[in-house]
Amino acid sequence: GNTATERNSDATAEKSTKNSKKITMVLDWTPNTNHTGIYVAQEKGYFKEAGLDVSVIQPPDNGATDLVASGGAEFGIDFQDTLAAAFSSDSPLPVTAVAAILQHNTSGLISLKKKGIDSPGKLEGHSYATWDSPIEQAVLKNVVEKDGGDFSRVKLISTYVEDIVAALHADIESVWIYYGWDGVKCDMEGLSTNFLPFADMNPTFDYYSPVIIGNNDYMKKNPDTTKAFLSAVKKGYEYAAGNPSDAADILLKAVPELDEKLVQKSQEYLSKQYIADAAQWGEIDANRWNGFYQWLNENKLVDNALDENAGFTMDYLK
Amino acid sequence: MKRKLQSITNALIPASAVILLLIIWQVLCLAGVLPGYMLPSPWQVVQAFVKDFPLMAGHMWTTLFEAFAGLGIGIVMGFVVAFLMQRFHALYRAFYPILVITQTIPTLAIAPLLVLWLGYNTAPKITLVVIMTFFPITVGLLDGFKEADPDAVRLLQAMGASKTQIFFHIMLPSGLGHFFAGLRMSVSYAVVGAVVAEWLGGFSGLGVYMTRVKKSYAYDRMFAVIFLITAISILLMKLVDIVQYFVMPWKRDDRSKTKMEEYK
Amino acid sequence: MKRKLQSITNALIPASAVILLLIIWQVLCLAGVLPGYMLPSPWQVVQAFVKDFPLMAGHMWTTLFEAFAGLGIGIVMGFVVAFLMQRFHALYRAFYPILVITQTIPTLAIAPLLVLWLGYNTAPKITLVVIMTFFPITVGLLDGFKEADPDAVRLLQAMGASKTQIFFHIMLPSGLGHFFAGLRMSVSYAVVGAVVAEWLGGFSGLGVYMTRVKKSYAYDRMFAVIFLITAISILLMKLVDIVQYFVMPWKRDDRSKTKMEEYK
Amino acid sequence: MRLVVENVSKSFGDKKVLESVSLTLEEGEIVCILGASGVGKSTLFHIISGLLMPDEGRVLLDGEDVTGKPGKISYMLQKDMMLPYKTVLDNVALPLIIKKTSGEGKIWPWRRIRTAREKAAAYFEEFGLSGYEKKYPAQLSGGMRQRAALLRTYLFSQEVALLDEPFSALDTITKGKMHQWYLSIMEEIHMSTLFITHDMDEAIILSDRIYILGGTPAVIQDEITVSGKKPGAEEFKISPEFLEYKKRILEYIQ
Amino acid sequence: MRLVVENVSKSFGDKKVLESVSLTLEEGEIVCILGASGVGKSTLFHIISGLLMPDEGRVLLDGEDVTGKPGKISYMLQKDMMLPYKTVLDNVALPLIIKKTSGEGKIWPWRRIRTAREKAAAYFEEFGLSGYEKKYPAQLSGGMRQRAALLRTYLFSQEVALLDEPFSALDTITKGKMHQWYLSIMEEIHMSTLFITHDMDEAIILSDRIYILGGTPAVIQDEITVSGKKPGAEEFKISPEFLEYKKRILEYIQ
Ligand SMILES: Nc1ncnc2c1ncn2[C@@H]1O[C@H](COP(=O)(O)OP(=O)(O)OP(=O)(O)O)[C@@H](O)[C@H]1O
Ligand SMILES: Nc1ncnc2c1ncn2[C@@H]1O[C@H](COP(=O)(O)OP(=O)(O)OP(=O)(O)O)[C@@H](O)[C@H]1O
Ligand SMILES: [Mg+2]
Ligand SMILES: [Mg+2]
Repeated sequence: GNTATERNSDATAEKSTKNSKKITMVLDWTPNTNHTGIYVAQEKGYFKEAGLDVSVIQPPDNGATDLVASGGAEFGIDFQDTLAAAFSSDSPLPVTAVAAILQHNTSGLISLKKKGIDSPGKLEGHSYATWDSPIEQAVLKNVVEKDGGDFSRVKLISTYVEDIVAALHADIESVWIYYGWDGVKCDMEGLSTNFLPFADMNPTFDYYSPVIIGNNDYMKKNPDTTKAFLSAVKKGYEYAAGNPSDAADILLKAVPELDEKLVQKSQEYLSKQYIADAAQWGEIDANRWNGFYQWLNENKLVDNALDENAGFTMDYLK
Repeated sequence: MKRKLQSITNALIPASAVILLLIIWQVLCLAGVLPGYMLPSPWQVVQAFVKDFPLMAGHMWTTLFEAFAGLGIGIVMGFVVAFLMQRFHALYRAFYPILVITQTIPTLAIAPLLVLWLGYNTAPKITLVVIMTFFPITVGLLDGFKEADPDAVRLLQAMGASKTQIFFHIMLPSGLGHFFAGLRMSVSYAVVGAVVAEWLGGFSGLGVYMTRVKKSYAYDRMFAVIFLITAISILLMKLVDIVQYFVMPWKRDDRSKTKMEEYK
Repeated sequence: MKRKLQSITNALIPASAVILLLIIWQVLCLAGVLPGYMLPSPWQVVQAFVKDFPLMAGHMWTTLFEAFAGLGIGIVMGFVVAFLMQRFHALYRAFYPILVITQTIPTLAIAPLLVLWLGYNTAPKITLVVIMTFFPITVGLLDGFKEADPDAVRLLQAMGASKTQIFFHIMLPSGLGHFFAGLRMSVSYAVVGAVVAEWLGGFSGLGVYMTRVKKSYAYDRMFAVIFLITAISILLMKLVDIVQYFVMPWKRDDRSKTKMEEYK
Repeated sequence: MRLVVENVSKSFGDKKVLESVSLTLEEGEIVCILGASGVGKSTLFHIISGLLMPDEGRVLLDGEDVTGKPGKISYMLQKDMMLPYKTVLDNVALPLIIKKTSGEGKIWPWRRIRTAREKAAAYFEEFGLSGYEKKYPAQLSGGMRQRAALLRTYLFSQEVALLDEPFSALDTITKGKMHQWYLSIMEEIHMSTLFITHDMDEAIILSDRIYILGGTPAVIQDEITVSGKKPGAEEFKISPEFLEYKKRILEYIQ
Repeated sequence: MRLVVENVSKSFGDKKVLESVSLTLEEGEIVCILGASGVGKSTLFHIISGLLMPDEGRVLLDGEDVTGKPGKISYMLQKDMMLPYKTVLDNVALPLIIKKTSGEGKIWPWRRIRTAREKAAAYFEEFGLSGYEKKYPAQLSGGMRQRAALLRTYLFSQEVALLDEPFSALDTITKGKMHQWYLSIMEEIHMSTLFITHDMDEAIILSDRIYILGGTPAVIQDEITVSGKKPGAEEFKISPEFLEYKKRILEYIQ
């Protein structure tokens, strides 16, 4: 690794005692403010204190869960909605969610104000960039129809939106984004937008995203290490929640490729989302988790029905 | 008769090598050495292929349209630019080095920008295919022109031919061999380019299909579509060979290649 | 003296064409025709390049390491496989068609699988580079061997040379021209292959850098890194030319190419 | 037509190849330029044909200065130079296709091509090429290629032709046959010809006059008039007169 | 050494090229095979050298059957066949490098190469090649390449050599010089030589005996012994005896 922290971790790995446990943490995509707590735990030495030697890697697109499942990494990050496919397939991936990074679903529909999409029903007749997940489209259909719109008249464009600002200037009228990054970017660019959070449109959609997942086998065999890891991560996120500006600097130091202003602004917004109204960081509420998966079962959006409490556990988070 | 038999055994040997590999792969999968979520077995892939073929076929037409449109534009542009650069030496000296350098730019890296600039329709896909095919075709043609026998040029000059006549009677036919070599590469680039551009968004196409099946962890269908893309590339390359056979009749029996046979 | 002057003007013309294009681009950006979020101005790119160079340099070494390791393995494997296939005709007949077909598989499509199978270290990146370079080098060498003059082979046979001696005295030197042509392509594939593999995850490398700056909407830095990758490709290709110059001394003065000059 | 070359000199870079070469070709004559390999024979022909500018001197065709003006004199290059991607017929018809004609040929190029092919095809019988119209040059023997190249040269201009080593690529036996054929065809078509050879026998058998080109830079070392010949090439070759000429030439060429 | 070719026949596919060809080469003799292009001369040499199996017949070297066994007889191919990527010295030393020697050469190939180079270099003076050791073949004139190829052939085996049209690529003047050089070098090295040509003059000047190969399939049509010659090639060429031989050969070849 060449970024400052990663170099440090390499160096410490060599020096530290042999009994420090090596752990690989795979992110959901490029490093961003969702991951700040992990970088804080690394920088502030929380992992080292817990006797852990953690390396953080950037994964292939959509590949984090595969990597954790195959044992290529012990822990990773994914989202409750995309995990549904992994849990419900004929050969389910051996992973389990162990902590929520953000308490609420901060994602929503964004569009330019002049398009007038100030409620989901008004999406009718406009274009929307879809990544072609059946769950995604069902969610969208639900909120559009609940608001009296005709979903069949929403123009779906299959695409992975790389640049939200450019996309909104091009022929894409609305995009599903995470406010903490892309929404902040739009604000920074001075765009006047309408943002409709899914959690507001239908409480069922206040599911967990993103979450930390672990390899089942590994966690079963190393419960103590898992607990130690999660508590260090938790400490990191608690620090980030309390010191947004410092935490942003730590992230920037670790990942200097990121845009400084964007990270600062985004951190400011996200620091309030890490713990929010929960008793502690990482808490997954069984009702909300099951509520969403139940809705998937009812709407036949999964190959095999998901069981009650499937896919998550709070056993390792103290 | 003897030759026909030989050409059949010639095809049989690699085919049986492939089949052997597939059998080993299947056995490893059945034995559980390779877990299903890492690598589907060949039989699963075949099943996925058969089951999904109607769906894939629909996507295939989109991709083929993009590939052919891009390739067509690339070829026409390539011919025009190569003609102009051959005809006007100043253009050649100004742009040939740039052309060569442009080929080293990682085209895929600018694919996302193309989507941003041109939207989500077929335009950015066709543009990417044009970019990926135009350069090899143009450079191929220009290199082919260089192969032209200077004595043939002198012959026509001595006959008082104009530069344009020299181009059509000497340069162009001399460049065709290189052109077809470039084209054979380009058809495969065109298909892969269209697929990669579709990864970045679109309504249909094999690339769109690929991202969808990948997102749903359906690796058997993923392999099936990779197989389809490969098959399309090979078929198109064969097509180029057939076109070349008709366009360059003088290359048909290159006897010299078989001359060594007796000695082996 | 005259020649030197001419080679300087030869380099000046394309350079000034590039500069002209850059000036037009800069003016369009300044005039606001091209909005900043779509295309940074050349000046912004230069600034980003200068500012970020130390950071990019760090990533560059990772990418270069992967590219060279993969290329090295690809070359060694290519030589060994080409030697075996040349030496044992059965191997050639079984695997040459497969080799050619393999080249048409969209390598990038299997990149995510490589990461899944091999992890997130340098292994999958090097493997991708090996896959991308091994095939062109092997096919290049084999095609080069075919260029060997059958009469040269007969000459050595008449001297009672063994097959291995014929390989080293005839086949190998005859194949070198093709090999270097393949290598020139391969160095650029190697760099682009490593970058693309890094897109799929890792600790560092120009591909990792690229995804990160893209994610934070820093298109000026994105262009700067594309520029860096292009520059690396060109430098490596020049390096291949220099190596070829020393390895193939008999090719140094190919007078026939300049013979037309007087007539133009 | 009368061709006059006056004091032509030519250098490539620092290397002087031709030094003040002068020669004439009268109407209906066959004149040969004899010289060793690399002496500058082809260079001289390039200058006469107008492809290359001499450093000094000029080329006159019936008094008109044609120095550096290609397209006036028919030129058969050293290699037989059949374009491999054209059929023999198209190769032979090439000068007629190229020729700038006025009238409808300008507007409808395929008409010009058709007319050119018809005109060329009419000569195939005479040049011993009939049946080979649609073949590609690679399918022809050396002698036939040479005959086709000669026919093409003849079709370009019936008046003055330059032939650069027309028979040197052939083996001795085929060459002998070609010499006889050539002498007989020349009796019919009466084309003024200037040809190059480095073969003494060939020069003596075929030509009315021989210029010997030699030295560095090359100059015309001698001019020999060959008279009283043509009793059939092969017999002439073993006659005492032939040996006399040969002895004279050998004085210049060891 | 005595070379005997007995009743050799060969067909390619349906096409019969050679029909029961027999010939002998005595120790120290220079014998020529004269025939038109494409008659099967090179095919015969491929068979004699062991590269190609005849359909019938056999090749004997001092009574030993060497049919289909290459490596026994020195063979200079039709093209001068200098490997373009080796220096002249390495080209010439090639047969010594290839040769399977016992002893340390097997274990240390570079020693064998060094010894081979030294041995080869010793002959450069005699063959008029000194100063060209480190040059590449492309930098040599046609005559020098031919001399180098001849030296290579000689270094392979001093006993029996096959030369396939050794001088046919040269222009007539260089060829004349090469003939003289060849006759003088042969007086020193006494190598039994069988060579191919389609040039009657060359055959008469150089050889002790001439086999005429002709017809389809090719057979030996005549055998001519040339005696009382060698007063210097060029003079011999314009002597009456020479003309006699030429007439006799012309009976077979029109
Ligand atoms: N374009 C050129 N530039 C430089 N040198 C040249 C050029 N063309 C010919 N020469 C040189 O000029 C000399 C004469 O060449 P030319 O081809 O006229 O010889 P030639 O008498 O026709 O020989 P040959 O019998 O081999 O055809 C040669 O030494 C050749 O290398
Ligand atoms: N490997 C082969 N396969 C088929 N036909 C062949 C092969 N080699 C030679 N021939 C044919 O056999 C005939 C004799 O060829 P060969 O090369 O022996 O002639 P040659 O007398 O040496 O002619 P040249 O004087 O042109 O060298 C030719 O018609 C040739 O096309
Ligand atoms: Mg010449
Ligand atoms: Mg031969």
